[in-house]
Amino acid sequence: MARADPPPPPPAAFERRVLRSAAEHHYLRVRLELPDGGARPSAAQFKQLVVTALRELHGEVGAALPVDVLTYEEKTLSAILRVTSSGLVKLWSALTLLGFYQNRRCAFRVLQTSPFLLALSGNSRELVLD
Amino acid sequence: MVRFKNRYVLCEVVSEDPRCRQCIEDRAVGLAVREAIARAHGDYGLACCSVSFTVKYLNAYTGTVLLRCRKDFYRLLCSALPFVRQLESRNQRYPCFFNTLHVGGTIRTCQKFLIQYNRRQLLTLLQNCTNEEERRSIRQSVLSCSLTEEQSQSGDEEDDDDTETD
Amino acid sequence: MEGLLYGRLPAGAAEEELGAQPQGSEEAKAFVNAFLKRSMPKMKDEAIQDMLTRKAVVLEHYFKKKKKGNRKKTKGFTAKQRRELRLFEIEPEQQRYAIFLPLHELWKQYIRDLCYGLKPDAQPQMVQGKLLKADLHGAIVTVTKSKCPSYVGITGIILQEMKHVFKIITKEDKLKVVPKLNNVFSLEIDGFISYIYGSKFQLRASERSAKKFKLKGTIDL
Amino acid sequence: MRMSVPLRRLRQAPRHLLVCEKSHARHARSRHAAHVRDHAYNCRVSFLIPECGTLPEVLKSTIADVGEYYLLRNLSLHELVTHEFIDTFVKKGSCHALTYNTKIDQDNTAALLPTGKLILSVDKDTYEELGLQGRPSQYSGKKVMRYIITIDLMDPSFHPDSKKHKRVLWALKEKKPLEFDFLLAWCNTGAEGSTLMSYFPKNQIQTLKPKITFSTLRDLQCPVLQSNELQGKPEESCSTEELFEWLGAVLNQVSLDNKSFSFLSTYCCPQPNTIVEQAFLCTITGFIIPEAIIQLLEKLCCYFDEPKLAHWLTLTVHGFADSPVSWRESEHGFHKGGENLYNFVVFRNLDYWLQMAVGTNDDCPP
Repeated sequence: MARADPPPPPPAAFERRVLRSAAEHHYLRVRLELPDGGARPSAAQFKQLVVTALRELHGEVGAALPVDVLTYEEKTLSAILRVTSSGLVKLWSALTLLGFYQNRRCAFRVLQTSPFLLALSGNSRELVLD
Repeated sequence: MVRFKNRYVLCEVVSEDPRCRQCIEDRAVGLAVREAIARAHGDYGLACCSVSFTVKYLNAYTGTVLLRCRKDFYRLLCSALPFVRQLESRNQRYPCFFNTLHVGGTIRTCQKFLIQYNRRQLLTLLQNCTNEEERRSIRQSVLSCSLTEEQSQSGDEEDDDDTETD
Repeated sequence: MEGLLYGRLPAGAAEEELGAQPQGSEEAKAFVNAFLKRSMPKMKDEAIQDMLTRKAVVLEHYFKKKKKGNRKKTKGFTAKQRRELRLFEIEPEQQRYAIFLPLHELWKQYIRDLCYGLKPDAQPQMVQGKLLKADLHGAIVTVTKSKCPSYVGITGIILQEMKHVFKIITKEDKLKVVPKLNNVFSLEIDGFISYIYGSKFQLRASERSAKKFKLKGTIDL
Repeated sequence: MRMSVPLRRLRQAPRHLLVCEKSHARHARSRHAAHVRDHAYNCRVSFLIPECGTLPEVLKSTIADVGEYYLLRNLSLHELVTHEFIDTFVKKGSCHALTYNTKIDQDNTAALLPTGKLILSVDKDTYEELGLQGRPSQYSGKKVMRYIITIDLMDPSFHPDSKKHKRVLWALKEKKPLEFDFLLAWCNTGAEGSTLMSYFPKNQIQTLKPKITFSTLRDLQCPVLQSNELQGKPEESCSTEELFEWLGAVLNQVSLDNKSFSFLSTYCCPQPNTIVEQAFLCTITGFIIPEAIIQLLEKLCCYFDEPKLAHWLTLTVHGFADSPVSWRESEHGFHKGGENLYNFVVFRNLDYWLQMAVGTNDDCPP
């Protein structure tokens, strides 16, 4: 059905904007390693683990940092975290220093970090050519 | 070597329980403040603040405490002070809270502020005191603690007489 | 003896033997001025007057203290003379690789003798220890590593080793002056390859044999 | 709020740049083709078309002939500098080569640009031994640990018996031989010359096809966009940053309808948005040359020749994190993420938004 299109607006005038360090959020792709095996944490438990890591290193102030678990895959224990740009260092240091989960050894591996969520979808270092 | 820059936090221990006063000593206060910082700012905050954290001056009668910490991290200390809820010493625990009066770069500025602050306290007491005898003792103590005399004797002891009249 | 020498001549003796007539004070002064003006031409009159009036003119002849310095025999040429004599420059027509091949053979023989015949099973440390103290004139070296890439690859016989510089003649008969700083030279003889870190080699060839080399950690350019 | 240095450093995030350009595809001086051609090495291309169930045939064929690429096992670098290679490949068409499995911040890396420039990014020790003139990398601190050497193969003074050529050949062959695994792609403009397969020994070379995956997304929340509003009007359209983040969420399969109170994630689609009952997403991964992307972009523009339900569609291209160059010959470093990607949003009236994002060790995209 031909829709009466409104007359197309004039071609867009050229405009260029450069945003320097303007991203409010930073994204981390992390993987949790549980060498001792055992039960895998659910999404909520995973987030609780991140919050306890933050509380341990940065206290209540750190624990209040707004962290979002955008995606969580229980099979590979990998997730994408979103944090405000000012809290990136706090979160990364807290994850690095976390050692125990329910008194089993655990370690966070930060695979990729970027101020753009789009950059996490295409990591050339994990590009496997068959 | 560039000298270390410190900040001195002058605060007042306020507690409803009169018995709390006798358990104010530097170990208890230090412990309570460290715990509060650990709770509020975690290991990182505690480590930063305890670089040169000491209770420099403590006066159990007036309940004034002077804490020292590095200039870089005094904000962590000030933000953690409200988290102190009780003082514990010789396994007695009394609820109290810290009321921050002044943050200064040197002990002298804190001391000068303390004197101004106490004089203002005395004046407020003067307005709302009831009988004549109290009024006379307050006026006498106000006159005795003017700043000029202070240089002669040691600066810390001169204004401790206002506690009797609370 | 002093008084005798400066005493007044007995009045009569002066006239007969010496034929000296006593002069009046004006002629004496004029004579003295004229004499001084003639004997010290560069001094102005006032200076002469000043000398006369103020100080006693010591007539005794005292000789100037001999300058102790120049007694020492002069050792070598001054730097300026050396530059003029162009001692250390090799004339262009002599800058040919073929000329210095015998020097290289000589150098190899010298090193073999130094390292007790340089048998293949000789210990590399011993060889290096010897090379450290040995004279490098006539050795074939290559620049293997260098902060400035265009030096890399220069090969040739060392003609002169200065404090900061090697003078190398390459096969194409070109004299190259390669600084030692930030360069690594590789030296190959009978299968033993040793690397010379130029930055640690900033000594005159003669002093190098005297210096004790201390082992320091990783060497970086 | 004036804070002390340690606490302020705790809150600083690494520098990054997002450049947004708005223009019209059919405009004479539009530089979208130039931007794509300048970005020489791409590892992943994905395009998203809302309101589209099945892909039209013309797009399917374009995706099919994206062109394969070659993987050469431990090829020594001097073979790229020999004159047979230059005459047969570099001079006849655009030849792209990039070292595979090398990390730009640790190992040596090499890249051959279509313009005929060979760019080596080597660490300090290799540079000192190689003997080729180069300049220090601008992202290494006071103590320079990485040097960039640029050799122009198409330079007339680079003919076989020139001193420069002998020096390069000597440096790469005898002095310091470097061996890499190379990803190689070549599209020849001239007549049918000899192919790469015949040039290199069989055991060394391997032909690879780019991996193509299709997927259809159901009930996708798409932000409303207005082509002439880069910042977006409050109630009417979204801004470029919001779209950029939303597109990242879609490509990473992030759930979009979270409530603000939900514990796990508070991310939700930027307002105002519309529900699209199906959207087509295609992803091509491999060593993709810019010519193929320009073809794809042209076909996507032609997609809007007939009236379509979709208001806009997006084409996202990711660059290699370990390539020594990002756009043209501007140096690229890894630092923390090494991201260099760009994204086209093509509207119905063929206006387009071009967003180019780079990380810390990168110049500003052109």
